Amino acid sequence: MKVNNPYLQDLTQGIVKENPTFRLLLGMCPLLGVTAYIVNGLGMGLAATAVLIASNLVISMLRNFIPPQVRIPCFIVIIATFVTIIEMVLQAFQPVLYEALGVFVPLIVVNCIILGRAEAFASKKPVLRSLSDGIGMGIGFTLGLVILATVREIIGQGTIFGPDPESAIHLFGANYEPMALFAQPAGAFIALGLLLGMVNVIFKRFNI
Amino acid sequence: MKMDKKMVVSSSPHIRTTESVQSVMTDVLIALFPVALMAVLLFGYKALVTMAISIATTMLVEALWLRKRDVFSDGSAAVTGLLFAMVLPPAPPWWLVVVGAASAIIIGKQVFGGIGYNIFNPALVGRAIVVMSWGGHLVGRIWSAPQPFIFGADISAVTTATPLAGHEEALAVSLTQLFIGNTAGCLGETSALALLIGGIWLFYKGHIDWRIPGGYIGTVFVMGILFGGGFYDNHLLTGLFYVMAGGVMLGAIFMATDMVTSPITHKGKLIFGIGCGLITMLIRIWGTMPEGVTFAILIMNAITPIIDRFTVPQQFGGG
Amino acid sequence: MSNTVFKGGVHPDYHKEMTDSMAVTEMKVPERVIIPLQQHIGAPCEPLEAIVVGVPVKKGQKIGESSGFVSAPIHASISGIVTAIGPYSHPLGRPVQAITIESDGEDLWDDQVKPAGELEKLKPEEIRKIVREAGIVGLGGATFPAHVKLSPPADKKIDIVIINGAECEPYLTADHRVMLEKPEEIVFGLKVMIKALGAEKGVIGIEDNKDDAIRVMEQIISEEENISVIRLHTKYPQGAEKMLIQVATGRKVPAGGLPLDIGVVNHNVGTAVAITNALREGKPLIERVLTVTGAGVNRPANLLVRVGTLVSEVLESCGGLKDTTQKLIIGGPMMGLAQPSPDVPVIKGTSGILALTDQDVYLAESSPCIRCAKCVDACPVQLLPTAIAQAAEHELFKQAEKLHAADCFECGCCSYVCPSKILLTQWIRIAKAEIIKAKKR
Amino acid sequence: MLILYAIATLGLIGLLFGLFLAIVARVFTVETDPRVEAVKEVLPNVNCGACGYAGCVNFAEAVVHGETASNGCIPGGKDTAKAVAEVLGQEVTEHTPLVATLFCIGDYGKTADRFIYEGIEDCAVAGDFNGGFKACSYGCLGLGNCVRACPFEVIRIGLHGLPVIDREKCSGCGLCAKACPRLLIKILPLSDDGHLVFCSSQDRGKTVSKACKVGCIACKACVKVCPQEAIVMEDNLAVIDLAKCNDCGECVLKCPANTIHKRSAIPSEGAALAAIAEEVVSETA
Amino acid sequence: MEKLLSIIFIYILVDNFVFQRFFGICPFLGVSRKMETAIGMSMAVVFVMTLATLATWLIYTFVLVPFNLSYLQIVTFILVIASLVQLVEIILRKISPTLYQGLGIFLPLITTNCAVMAVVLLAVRQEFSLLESVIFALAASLGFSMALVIMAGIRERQELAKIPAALKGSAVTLITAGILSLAFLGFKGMLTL
Repeated sequence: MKVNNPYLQDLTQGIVKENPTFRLLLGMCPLLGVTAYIVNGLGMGLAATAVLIASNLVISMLRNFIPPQVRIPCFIVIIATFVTIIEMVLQAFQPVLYEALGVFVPLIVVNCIILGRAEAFASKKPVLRSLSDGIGMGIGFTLGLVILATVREIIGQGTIFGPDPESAIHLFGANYEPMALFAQPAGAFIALGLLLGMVNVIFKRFNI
Repeated sequence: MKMDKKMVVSSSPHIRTTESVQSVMTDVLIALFPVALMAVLLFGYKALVTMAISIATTMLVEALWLRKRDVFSDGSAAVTGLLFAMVLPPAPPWWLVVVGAASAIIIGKQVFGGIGYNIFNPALVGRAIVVMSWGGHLVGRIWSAPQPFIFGADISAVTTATPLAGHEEALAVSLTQLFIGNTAGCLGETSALALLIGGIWLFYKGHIDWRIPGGYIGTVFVMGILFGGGFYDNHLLTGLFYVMAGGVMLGAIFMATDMVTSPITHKGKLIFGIGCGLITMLIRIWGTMPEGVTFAILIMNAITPIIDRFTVPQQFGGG
Repeated sequence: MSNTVFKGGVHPDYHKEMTDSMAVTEMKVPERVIIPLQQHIGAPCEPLEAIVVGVPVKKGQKIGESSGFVSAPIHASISGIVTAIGPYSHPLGRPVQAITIESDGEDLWDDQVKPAGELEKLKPEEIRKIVREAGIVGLGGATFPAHVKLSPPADKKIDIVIINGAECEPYLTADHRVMLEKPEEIVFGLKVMIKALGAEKGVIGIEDNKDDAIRVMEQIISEEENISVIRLHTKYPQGAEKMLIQVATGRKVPAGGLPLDIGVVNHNVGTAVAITNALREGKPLIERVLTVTGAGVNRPANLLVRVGTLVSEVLESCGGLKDTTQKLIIGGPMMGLAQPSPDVPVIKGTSGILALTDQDVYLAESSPCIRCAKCVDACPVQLLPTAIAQAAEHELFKQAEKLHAADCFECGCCSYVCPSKILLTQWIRIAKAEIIKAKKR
Repeated sequence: MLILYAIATLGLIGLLFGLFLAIVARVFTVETDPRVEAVKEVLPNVNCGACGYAGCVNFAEAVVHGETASNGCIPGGKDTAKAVAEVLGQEVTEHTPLVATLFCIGDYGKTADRFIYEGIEDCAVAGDFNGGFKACSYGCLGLGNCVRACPFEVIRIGLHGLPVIDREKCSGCGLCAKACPRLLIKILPLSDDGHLVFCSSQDRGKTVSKACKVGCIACKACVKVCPQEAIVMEDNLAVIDLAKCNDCGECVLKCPANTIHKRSAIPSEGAALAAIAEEVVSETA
Repeated sequence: MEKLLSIIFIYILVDNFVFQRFFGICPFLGVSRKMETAIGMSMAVVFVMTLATLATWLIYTFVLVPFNLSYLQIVTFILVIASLVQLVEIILRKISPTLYQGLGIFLPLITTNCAVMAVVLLAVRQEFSLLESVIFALAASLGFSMALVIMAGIRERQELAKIPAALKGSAVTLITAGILSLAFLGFKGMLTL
């Protein structure tokens, strides 16, 4: 199947073919750090997506004004500004999530995906394409976070939509003894490693 | 002279030992036999069930992963299975044994390319995974006490806590008990006697080198004397206690000496043994965990490539 | 007197009982010999000008020579007529120029062959010349020209001469029989070497599984002041130059160096006998003792064989090969060379002909290294064979060089002990070849 | 007031760093050509080295600096050449597709082995060992150095012990030809489906006929019969000049050893390939 | 003094930045392939992390806090780090070309190394004093280096292994890191601040 629409292409590229999590292996730190629960993973993904879209837009708009020699510091300042905004928003409206994500919220600023897209895409392409690239990459990253978080939460906690007791759904009843390993850092590494292997097998199978 | 038959031509040497990977693994299994026997004598038939589940799982998982019919194949899976059972309590839930044994083979071994390529001791990877997942089943005071049906007279003297859990527990166990093994602990770790017999067999067959167990046990002994808290009047006995209680003997003789995951150089083996001893005692004395053998050996496994890299021996007449 | 042992080494099944009680018998003179022009380390020989197809030659007549210093002349081993000069298959693998002589049935000595005179009256240079002219090379298998080892550079003082009677290779008993049957010649040869080198003492090293040979030698030297016999621990590769020297003298040959760097020269017992024959009777090296053995041989034996005899004929004189023979080896089982066919001539360095049957021949897939480090324990040079082999397999020859691959002398201990049946020695050989290639560039 | 502070502080810090970095950037910039990156993007990026450069980046640099032609990337073929030329604004130069051809058909049934080789499976190593286990000292040993050298995985050892090259997918990069210690693989234009002498033995006819059933015995029958005079003898080997060959097939009929074939008719090539390749796949899977 | 020693011990072994906190995973995966590069990167990280913490602590304490501008920390810190890396690069090139050869190629990678950003943020958030902050940065970077070097050793060995194709590269590296993380859990809770 060949997609001729460049916007659609940019969009799907980030989700499947150049998925930042499973293909480009970018943004690993928050991916491992916040995926003990699906809710946290989703929150992180959306926050990063917001920054990604905003920074892609602004950088694409300013691409002809930024002198190439100092482009990286400029990108960083732009990204940092949006990250600060997101941090303030989260702190104000989602204090629980903000606490759960901890230092990984400010660390969005050094997320390689965002700077990478700014450098490789937004600084070269027109605004609308940068927008669809940002959305695609953002969805791809969020997808990665959610998939890993789902695996980890189901096996490691036996729930989905925890840790808030009100929203948490216990999948296997009260007698289930969760494999706590997956709630821990070590489990995050192992789960992601195995997941990557599986994705590689699937991608190879379907020749992507 | 006319020759019709085609000769085999190869590079020298033209003769080989009869030893093979399979025979080495069989020797390890033989060495583990006294340990397993002691476990059954001490903990009853449940120990046998645990071992059987573990071995069956490892062999089956390996055969499935490699798509092989020959379940025993080179025997390394059976060794991993038995060793994994040795580091479990006498009667853990069956699903815990299955998950742990399967993890040992998959995450501990096959992911790295199978036999010869694993970085970490598979049995200990399995143990670390179950300890971190279901710690409640593995540490603490809920272990079933040994039910020795040959050492019947000693039942009353046995506590249900592992001797390393604290000073009071330690003092409740005599060194003779630790030597014979009628105390609480993992299946394979309680009987120093059985472990020694297995170790001597492996040493006699040339499969282990004195440096790793020697370095390990020696370091634990010395550290025990120096920092062990001296709960015996004789400090040498305190050192001995640290050697015989818990998993040091099992670790030093069967786990740390795992060929694939330990250094190949002589100097490296000694460093490896001493490193294991240091980390074990660091965790035992200053850590929050009662036992550190698993972690110590895993950490040293990780450093093995570095050790090998920096301990290349001086060649004959070199330097 | 038992000495310290060297580090490493292995204890294979020795199988020496097959031939060690059999006295050396002389094989009948062959109808035809094919004498390769290279039977030694160093420059190959050229046929002499007079040697062309059709000319008659006598036994002991020089037929090939090279102007190079590290070389040894070649002599006719039977009397007869030269019938061909051209390439012929050679035990070392590649065809080599060879002179074919058809026997005239008379087996007459060349008139050049005559005694050299009293040892007391000969000067070291004269001894060296005699040894060179007799075409004597190391008979232990390395075939290094003997006169070169008797000509140390002026700045190197040699004080000890070692006679190597270890014969650590399994199966082989040729040296053992020579020691039993020609002890006096060995000691005389040793004295010649001591004189040629101006050395102080001689040592004869024999492995302790050859007790009778030790007793015979000890008796012979009981009158000699500066010659002693050393009882060596039986372990392969005890007969390797560096190991033997370390055990016999306590000195270590430096890596990449030669024994003469530490004042030692080392010769095989067969070489000593050849030197004695050259001095006393003027005989050049045209025959040698070799062991024909192995489960594939119908009548194992120790034979005195003319250089240039075809291996197939030697085997025939031993009753031929059994049908179960799978592998034919020139030399011992640890360092010998497997032959595709018995259609190769015996050369000066041929210490044995070994026929292994399908029961001894190991045909198995190698499995991944389990890092048991048995090769590390077995390596007499203290290398890490498995690490070098792995580097070679992945073409990391720089790394192999850092692991001192070049110091390996290919004794085969590592391959012997490997439970995974990895071809360690062959990989290391590849690494060595690549390292030398890289150096030349 | 607070906002003022914020703007002032950040502005000041930004200004300071900005100024500083601007100066630094001007002093220390290394000029890079964006076209190099663009060229690299359209290359296959397998870093096979068939172009003669260490990797795709190096090739891209060379193309941009005009050191090599835009069609230098052999594996990329026509499409890549076109894309590279587009990036550089050059005209597309025509590129003939190349394919690797093995000049030996002496497989298991046709060439005897002198002995059973037991050792490292590498053609160079085995070939050095007593002159190689094959009766013919020029023939293919089939231990797969070419297979391992191929970055595109289009060579496999067939069931009869000789490598099978997938003509459709072969890019003609030539790495297999370099890897073959006996120099049995030649890179030829794909389009010429002429006749070739599938033998590389330079031994005399007597030796060849002893060693191999399908070796060129240098009988010159083909030289005599060829109406185009396209066949000459070189080093005991018949060589067909593809430029002169008109595919009449006379030589195939005359050749007593069955050494000459139409390229598409022999197992390691052409039509039969698909079947064999499948066989191999099912065998190894 | 005791606190300083605790910080060192904790952030190297107990609360290792890579194994337990997930900071700097990208460079950890990226430059752990070869021992030489791992050591080069380690040295660069130790150098930059310590220096960056020193600089940001000073700016934070003496500029941002007095003016009530702590919400500007992200922007300021990232700017400081980026500039610092550039500065180090230039100075190094001038002063010690040999060291630059060794470290130079790793310096740009550090700007986006979240371990650096994390260390400066955490130093401020945990309200460390200047000395404590610097020691903290040193310990954290040494912990990062240790992880990197151990991993490089393992990966050099894995280069020679027959790892299943799908797991080659990052997947097996992550699993290895997971087991390492497990192993270092042995030190858990050994010291607290």
